[in-house]
Amino acid sequence: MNYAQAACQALAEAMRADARVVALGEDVGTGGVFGQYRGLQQEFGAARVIDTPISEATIMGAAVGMALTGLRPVVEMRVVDFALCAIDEIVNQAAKNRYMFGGQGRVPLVARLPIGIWSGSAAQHSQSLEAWFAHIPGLVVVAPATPQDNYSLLTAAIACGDPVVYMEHKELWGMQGEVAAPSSAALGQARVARAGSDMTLVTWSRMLHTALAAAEQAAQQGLSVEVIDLRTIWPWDRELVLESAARTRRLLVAHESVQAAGFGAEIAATAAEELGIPVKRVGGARIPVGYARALEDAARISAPQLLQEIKLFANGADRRRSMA
Amino acid sequence: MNYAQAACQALAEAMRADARVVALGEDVGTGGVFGQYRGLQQEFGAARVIDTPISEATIMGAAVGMALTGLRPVVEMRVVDFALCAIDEIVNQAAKNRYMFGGQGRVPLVARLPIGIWSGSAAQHSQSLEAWFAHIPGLVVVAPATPQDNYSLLTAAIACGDPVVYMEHKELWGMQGEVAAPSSAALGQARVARAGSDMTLVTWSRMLHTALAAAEQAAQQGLSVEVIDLRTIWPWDRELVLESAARTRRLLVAHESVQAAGFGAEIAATAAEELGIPVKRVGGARIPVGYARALEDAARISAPQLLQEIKLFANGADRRRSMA
Amino acid sequence: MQASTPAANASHGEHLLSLYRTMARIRAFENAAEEASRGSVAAFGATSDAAALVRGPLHLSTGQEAVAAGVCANLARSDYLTSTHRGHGHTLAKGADTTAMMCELFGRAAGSNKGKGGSMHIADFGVGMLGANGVVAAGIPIAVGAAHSAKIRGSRAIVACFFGDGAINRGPFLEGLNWAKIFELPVLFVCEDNRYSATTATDAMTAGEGAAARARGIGLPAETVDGNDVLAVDAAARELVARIRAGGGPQFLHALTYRVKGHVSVDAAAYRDQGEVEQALESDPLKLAGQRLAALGIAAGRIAAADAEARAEIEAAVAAAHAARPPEPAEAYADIQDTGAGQWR
Amino acid sequence: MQASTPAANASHGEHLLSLYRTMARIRAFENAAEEASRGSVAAFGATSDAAALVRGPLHLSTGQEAVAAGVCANLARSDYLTSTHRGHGHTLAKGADTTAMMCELFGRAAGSNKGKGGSMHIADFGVGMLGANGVVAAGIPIAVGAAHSAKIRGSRAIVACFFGDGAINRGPFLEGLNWAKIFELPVLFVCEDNRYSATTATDAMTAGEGAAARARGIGLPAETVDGNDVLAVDAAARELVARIRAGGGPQFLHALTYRVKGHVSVDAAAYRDQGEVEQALESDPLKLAGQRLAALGIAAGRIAAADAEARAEIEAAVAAAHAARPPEPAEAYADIQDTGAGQWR
Ligand SMILES: Cc1ncc(C[n+]2csc(CCOP(=O)(O)OP(=O)(O)O)c2C)c(N)n1
Ligand SMILES: Cc1ncc(C[n+]2csc(CCOP(=O)(O)OP(=O)(O)O)c2C)c(N)n1
Ligand SMILES: [Mg+2]
Ligand SMILES: [Mg+2]
Repeated sequence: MNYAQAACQALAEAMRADARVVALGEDVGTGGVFGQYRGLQQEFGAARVIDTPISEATIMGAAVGMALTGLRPVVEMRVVDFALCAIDEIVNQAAKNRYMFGGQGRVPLVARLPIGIWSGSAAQHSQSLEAWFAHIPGLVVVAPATPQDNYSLLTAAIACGDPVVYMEHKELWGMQGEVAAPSSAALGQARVARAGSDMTLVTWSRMLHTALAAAEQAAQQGLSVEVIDLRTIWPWDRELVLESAARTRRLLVAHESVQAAGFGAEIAATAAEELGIPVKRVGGARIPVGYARALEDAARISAPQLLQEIKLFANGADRRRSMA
Repeated sequence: MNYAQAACQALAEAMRADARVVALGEDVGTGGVFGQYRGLQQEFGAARVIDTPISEATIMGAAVGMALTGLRPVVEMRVVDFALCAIDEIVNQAAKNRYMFGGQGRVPLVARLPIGIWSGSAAQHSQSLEAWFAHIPGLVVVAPATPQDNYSLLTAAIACGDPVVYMEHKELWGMQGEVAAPSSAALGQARVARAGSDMTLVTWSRMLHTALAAAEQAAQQGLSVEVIDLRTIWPWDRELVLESAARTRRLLVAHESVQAAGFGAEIAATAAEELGIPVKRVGGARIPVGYARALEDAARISAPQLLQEIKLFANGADRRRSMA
Repeated sequence: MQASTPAANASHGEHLLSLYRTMARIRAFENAAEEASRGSVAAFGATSDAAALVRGPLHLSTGQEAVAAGVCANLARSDYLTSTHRGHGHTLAKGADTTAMMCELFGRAAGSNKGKGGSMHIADFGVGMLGANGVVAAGIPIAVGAAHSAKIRGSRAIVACFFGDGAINRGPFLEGLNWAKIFELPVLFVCEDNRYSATTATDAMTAGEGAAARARGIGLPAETVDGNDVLAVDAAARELVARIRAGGGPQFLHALTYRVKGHVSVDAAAYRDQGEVEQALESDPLKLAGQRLAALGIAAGRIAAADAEARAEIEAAVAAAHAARPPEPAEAYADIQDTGAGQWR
Repeated sequence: MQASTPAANASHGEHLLSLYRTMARIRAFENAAEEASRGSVAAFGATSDAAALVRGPLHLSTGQEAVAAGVCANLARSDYLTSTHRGHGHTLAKGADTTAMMCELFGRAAGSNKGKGGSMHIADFGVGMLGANGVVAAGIPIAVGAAHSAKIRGSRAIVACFFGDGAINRGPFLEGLNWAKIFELPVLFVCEDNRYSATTATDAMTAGEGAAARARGIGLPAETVDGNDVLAVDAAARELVARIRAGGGPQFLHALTYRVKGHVSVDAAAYRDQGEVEQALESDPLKLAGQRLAALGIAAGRIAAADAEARAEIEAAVAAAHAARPPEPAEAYADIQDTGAGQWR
């Protein structure tokens, strides 16, 4: 089963089990442009799998109104980049509702905002903004890296009673993998994707696969890297990460999103505050994603690059300054 | 001269010197609801100090079109919270334009997006989102803390050829201070607001004044705190901050914005990476800002609270874990 | 809509008196809130006074009571309502408790929002009032979603969606009306046109013939009404609500009124002509309704009693709000989100 | 608009031939781009092929050439234009160099955007073409700002603003038209209605009578035209542009056409009826114009020559793009922002 199908299955099961679950967004009726809604309108009808106009602000705002009045909407935004047309609705309306109205209502919606560089799509279709939503009180932020997790975590997100920003990766739709149902993944739980002892490498989303490849290479070169898939960006699994980092005494965070003010800073800063151990981040350059392959590649982090950083860091020969 | 008047003066001088400078936004013709445009429409006319409909997306998008075709617009958004209705225009259109079109055009606009808790205004009028914009390639981010800097930095921002997110503070408009013109502050330059030797405290915007008060108290208790006003959030003055931190061997960052994924994480993570010194952040709780004073106060950081954190940090008795 | 027989006149008079009561209660509420808000916020040249009882920007609906009263008289408690930053009148008319409302303005734990929202976010979900909103036009998509939800759930609830004349220049106006029409949703859109958007006269910012013409351009039936004439608002709303309940899809009401006060309570509105205000006060909705009541044979004493009762109710609400306790600081960390609640660092 | 004397016919024919040439060049460009884009992107069930020469989503304007050609024939080089994700035709018709365009699609340093934008961001500021846009309706406010700027600067430039039928349901449509009208700006809004929004038939998503009715509801004069008839588009645009140049403020053109290809080049458009496509192909704009040219007495050989020249031009552009070098990786760090450029960590 691929990553798109896994999400589709999770949504179908949720819709079968609970009549309050509906899906809305552009092109969902024809199955979604990535096949992530395939067959759902046929099974559940156009009243529950709702094709909408190109009206991102109202798609998200209407979902808030639906959620407040007894439905559990799953909101399709195609890519996080288009959700920038619905930011007031996510940040001012969905996230703050429960608090601002003193708990009178809840907003159980799942907003699907896929992140990542989408090959050949350039600057306006290639952003990863998980750090933005982690900064906003009231939002849960999830970023699944595998078909299994896309199944399990979407199931958990739909069950969550508060707004979840659910960030699939634009280049993982076709990824194949085993999916065991029913699932047990809970929001807020990271996963040790590979055990190791010399260094803790925290990552999420598509970068997990890059990290696993780099860790494999590192192992062959005698360096044991523990890879943690964060899975939920907020609330992040501080216990698991800090326990691992306290053991390995080195924390590296790698993410595809721009490094500057990225969520890696939160993790690195926390580890430095709490453990006082060496920390390091490998994140995207602060550049828009260019179209030509050479430019796009400059915005990506490859496994060899990551391996190189891992080795420098392990040797204490990273860019730490001499004045230290 | 107060903080609002200082900005007004900077804008008036820029408009006198350069016919390409225009201002646009809601209620600018009547002087702005905080007096930050007072007298400008009288002096420069309604064609250059442009009252607009309540159309944030189009205010910002039109400014992009103006900037591309020979004007230098200063865009009024009243508070950053309303600019959430114009995020596509800031992030996808203004910030990426120069790059995406291969340098064919430039977007010399200044977007005024005041941050901060605005007393009694609750969750939708009290956000500080400087970290968001620091995360976006193509944007310069500025946050002046004093009338002098509001004069100098607004002058510099208008002179900058690329989009500047200019973040005044919602509660500083009435702050009085000396303003010497012409000014010399350049974008990207931090300022040592108080010299010290035991610890470096980096801050910006209204929190500067809290930090100075806390540092004064700390001094009386024998602790010498160097306070740095960052002033420009991106590009931030790494040299000044790291030089200071390398000297004091302790870095504390304090900001009013939510601590989780706030810009303090970037600074703390960088210092930990580069210097390996103890770092610590004091930022806003990850809660929406509540209306009642007790709730609002829970979202603020007071000078006594900050002093307490300074002392714990100086003694190494902060919340660093035992397992470290 | 004037009734002609004495019996009809009498029943008409009683109906108008009930509308008048609602208006009088709103007026009293606004006057009390205004009184408690001196120095509430630093803006419009005013400085903020830490001692203000009602803090922050306070948007009064004084002079606009007929719109709230006339529309809400046609709603059931199970119907929904969304509002704007200027939402006290709508909330009260929808049936909210004035003590809980005043406690909210005073930032008390007993407030309708537990002190978390204040004036700009006044709400009472218990009577279907889904919230005032600090963002212009942001209530429109929420209203549309509530109506869509009612349709999906097979509920008979309809939604009244209030917004100002300034809101028709924001994108969600177009998007929301289009959405409501293509899905034929049960929404009554009410443009409460008080001629101002903050310090700006809205007219110069609005192209074309205005709210109703735009609604028609998107395919919605639209009516324009004198928004200071509570009977006219009531009659128009009754007709439109009936059409909605009969499955006629979304309807649009453009109600013409006037913002008697400044944009917020500390705004002296020096940017507009005093003559304009005085002229507008001639058609004050309470004054108009009072004259009409007299004409319909309602005794002056009953009108005065309605005023007195309204004032007494609000005085009691103010006293209760004075006496009520503020929320505990710990309350600041509650009701954020369940997964991650308490994880606020 | 049929001329009646032989001389008038001949001059009419020459004019149509020049419009035909533009259309033929667009058609040849789209065909070549489509050819080079096989496997360009993972979507619509297609998988991405790393070897694709033109990468990412490619939106073709095949079959819609008459709108671009007819409108742009009435613009000067100094006028501005904003476009959509489906912008090749507009860009070419505005006067951009096809080699620079094709180099951009191939991701070459010699591309109009130095390889940084690709198809979705095709632009040529040198001819006033201010950019295609990856966000639906996002070009509208930018166009309005460019027109506002022209007015402020006292320039005589006008702006043509293209968008699709799907864009009229997004907020910026309302906001932008309102803005253009209150400031009486020199903008020609062109709704290029190809009946689809990605995989969705737009009609069911659009309330009321559509684009022109909405524009009128906001106070703009609006015309609807057969967008496959290049002479009709040209005539309508000529009239509207003349009004704009005469200070008549913003004007609106609703051009009815059809999206012959899928939403992107890898989309087989299985969601629609093949009969509908075949019927639409009957009124292919090049076919229609060819018939008209013959009727106006233009020799078949001249039409064939126009086709051949167009193909030759584009073949040369493709060859140049093949031969051109990609940007250096270091170029990824240039043209971001001046203050802070190079500070990309
Ligand atoms: C999106 C947004 N822009 C600007 C503001 C600031 N603001 C608050 S109320 C207001 C005027 C609204 O005018 P109108 O819709 O007519 O409502 P009224 O205040 O007259 O009731 C403005 C501009 C806001 N709250 N939200
Ligand atoms: C704001 C936004 N929402 C969604 C998309 C995805 N998308 C790209 S093109 C398109 C359809 C646009 O339809 P229309 O405006 O009619 O233009 P056409 O593709 O037919 O030329 C959609 C939904 C987008 N690019 N931007
Ligand atoms: Mg108004
Ligand atoms: Mg279309």
